[in-house]
Amino acid sequence: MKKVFNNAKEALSGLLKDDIFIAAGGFGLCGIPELLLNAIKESKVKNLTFASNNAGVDDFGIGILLQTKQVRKMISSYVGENAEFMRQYLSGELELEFNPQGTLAERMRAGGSGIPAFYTKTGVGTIIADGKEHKDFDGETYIMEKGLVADLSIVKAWKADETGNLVFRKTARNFNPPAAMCGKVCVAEVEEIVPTGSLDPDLIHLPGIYVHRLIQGDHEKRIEQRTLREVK
Amino acid sequence: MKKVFNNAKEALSGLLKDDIFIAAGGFGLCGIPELLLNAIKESKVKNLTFASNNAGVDDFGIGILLQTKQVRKMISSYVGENAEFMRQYLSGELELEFNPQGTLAERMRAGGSGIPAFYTKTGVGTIIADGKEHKDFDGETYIMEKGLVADLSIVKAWKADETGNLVFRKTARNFNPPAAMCGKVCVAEVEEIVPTGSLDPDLIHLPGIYVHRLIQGDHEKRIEQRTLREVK
Amino acid sequence: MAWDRNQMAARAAHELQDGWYVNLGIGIPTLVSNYIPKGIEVTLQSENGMLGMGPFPTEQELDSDLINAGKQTITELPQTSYFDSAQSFGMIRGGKIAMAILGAMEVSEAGDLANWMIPGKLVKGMGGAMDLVAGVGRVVVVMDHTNKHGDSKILKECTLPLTGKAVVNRIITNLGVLDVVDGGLKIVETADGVTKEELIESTKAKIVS
Amino acid sequence: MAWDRNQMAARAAHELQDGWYVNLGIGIPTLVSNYIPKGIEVTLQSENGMLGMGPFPTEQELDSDLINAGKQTITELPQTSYFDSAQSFGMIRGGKIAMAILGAMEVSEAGDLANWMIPGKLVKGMGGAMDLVAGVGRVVVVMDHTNKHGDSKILKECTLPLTGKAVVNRIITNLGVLDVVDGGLKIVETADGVTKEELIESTKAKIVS
Repeated sequence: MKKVFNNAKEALSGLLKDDIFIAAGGFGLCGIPELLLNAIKESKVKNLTFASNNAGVDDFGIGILLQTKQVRKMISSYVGENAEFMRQYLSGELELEFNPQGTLAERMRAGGSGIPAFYTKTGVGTIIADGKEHKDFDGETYIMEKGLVADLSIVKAWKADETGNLVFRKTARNFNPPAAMCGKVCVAEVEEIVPTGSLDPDLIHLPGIYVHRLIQGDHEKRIEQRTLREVK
Repeated sequence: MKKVFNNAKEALSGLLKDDIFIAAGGFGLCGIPELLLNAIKESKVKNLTFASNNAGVDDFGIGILLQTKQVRKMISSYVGENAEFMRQYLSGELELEFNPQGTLAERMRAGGSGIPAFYTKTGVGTIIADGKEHKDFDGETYIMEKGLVADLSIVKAWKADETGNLVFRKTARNFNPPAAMCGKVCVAEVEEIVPTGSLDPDLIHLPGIYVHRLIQGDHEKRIEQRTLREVK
Repeated sequence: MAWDRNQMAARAAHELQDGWYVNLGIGIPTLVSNYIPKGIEVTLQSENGMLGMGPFPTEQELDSDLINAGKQTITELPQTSYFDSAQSFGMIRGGKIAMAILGAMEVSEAGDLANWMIPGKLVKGMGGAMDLVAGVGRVVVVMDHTNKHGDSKILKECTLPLTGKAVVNRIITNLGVLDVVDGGLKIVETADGVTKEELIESTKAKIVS
Repeated sequence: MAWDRNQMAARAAHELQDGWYVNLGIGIPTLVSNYIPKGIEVTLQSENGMLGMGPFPTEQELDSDLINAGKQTITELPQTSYFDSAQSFGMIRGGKIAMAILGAMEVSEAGDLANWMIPGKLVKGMGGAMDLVAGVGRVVVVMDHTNKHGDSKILKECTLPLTGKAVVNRIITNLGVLDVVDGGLKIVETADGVTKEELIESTKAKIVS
């Protein structure tokens, strides 16, 4: 069962359709599956729903799919950096479901872990709680949030072996593991595929069982806010 | 804030009382906090409730606290290896709450993650579901299981740095991370404490935020079923 | 006449598909790993927290930090990964494990499974069995067709406390292979030297065709 | 007269206790890290998935894989650990983070906090703010006492959509420090050159003593 594909287009072959629900890893522009997003753009599938913490910027990340109007709905916690997003949202072209960041991450982890719903204090007493089931535990009120199961997950890791075991680097890990878990199929792009057996089994961040297809490629890894300290 | 203590007795100082609820890491005799269990035995505290996947054997692991009758209740998935356990259980001295193994692990992880309850398919239609809330999601029935929060967690890791960042080894990881998460206070015993900065930040299995106290010591690491293959 | 333990394991091994992640229970299911067909790559999960379970160790390889869910010492493979038990059962409940092959005390015609306790007898616990049968993609039971008294272990309804309700997909016994389908059990094949009639005769459950 | 941004941050830094894990919001809260008292060790969490956040990088240290929750490039420290966002918010919701220091648009006398949206204006999202205020051990708000129109940002009830209900423990403004207590707000101290009366005058919420 070969998981390694030649490029993003081949890795997504047969998986893309209009109207599907895609979970994407990444936080801001850090650790985003840029090659797979480009291939989705080129595929021209439309009416996509994305669960992704952010929506990229106008010309990078999920932003490129907003430019081409391939996205119908976003489930995100913060979309502030994307002007085209805001235009489409305010004009009613784009549906937006705000999830608190931790709730979004946990919904992905739950959906991938056979947990259809869980309770959290996050959002109690706010508009996020509207219409959600409330329940008290030990005198405190919680709301029920549902697990997310995506048709497809796209994630970015640093290294993989040929069986799909993934290793991430620094804060580029972020939403990638929970996003990978919640997909019925998960495609991962990495900077380097190493031979199976060259990763330490104790130091694998995401076991290959979650990863169905795999590509290696060059990444731009754009920096959103280049913030430096003065060196005296 | 110094986390490193000289020995198990000092590390548990002020934390042990009769009637407390302790979550313990380990699976079988693998990765169990043997030094801390010994110190709990010596402390003579009693009426303890333990959440632990197993109950050790008669003279190792939680079994040593059964010999001294310090345990009132076990929350476990499998207790087959312990004769004294069975004697006390059948005579009514010891209370036993069976949890499916995955439900137990998830209850610990949930309790440590601010999730008071979650739904699972595990146990639906069995005696485990008796008295538990049932709920349907997408036409399937699930039961509600509650997060566990322990007064104290005791875990065993391979290495730690001085800030309590933990690294585990092979299948000795098992229940240790979820058990550590669910304790109001967590004490960890390790085979080696290394200087802060000598662990790769990408390769820490459990961040030090979950670990309040720490000891280094020699471990017996007893093997329960020594199973060898024939070498031809 | 009929299959022995190894033949049952060999038959069960034909359930495996290339690329699958699989969980094998103790007893006959463990033997399945000896019969994995050529060209089929499967990865074995040990639910305490490991994917890519290797064979038992040599004396030199023996490692107290490396055991399987049956608490036996084992070894790792090039593709092995370790993780904690919450993650391990996350992948089980989440349906990431394609198949579990398990032993059983009783299976009902509705696919109910009983394999963890006998009332009045020493109860050891369900371990991970309830999670496995509720979560994995496909549950295959491998067991003797009858108990030591010669009574069918395949029943209209289980008499023992359940491990899971309507969870079994296929039953492989010394007498043959049955699928749990709408309305009852369907005979898939009979063991060497066993007739369909003998199989039906030995089965205390509804057989549909 | 009154505290400036840096004085507010310095005052907020006195809320820190040795050994605490703390989350600092953007704006004035970020400045708090410049004023951590001597002898106090605190570990800063970045909720995207990091404990032990270091200062901004030099040109040479710049790393696109290393950013904070405000998407700024940062550095790591000897005690740093990385983890995924589900784990990160697990520790937030689970109360493992001792304190969050956050900015606010409005705080009510009951400790309600509004800091994420203004109806009719561009809504960027709540990010991790709702999780933080619901989960961490203690929430300290640092903000200007009044808005640009001179109106109190401390109110009987918030007019903006809430980030959390009854979540704020302490408010530090340019005019002083107030605690949320039973029945209203209690003045803890006033800023340099600010009288108690001036503070009360500027506050549109019930002050209790």
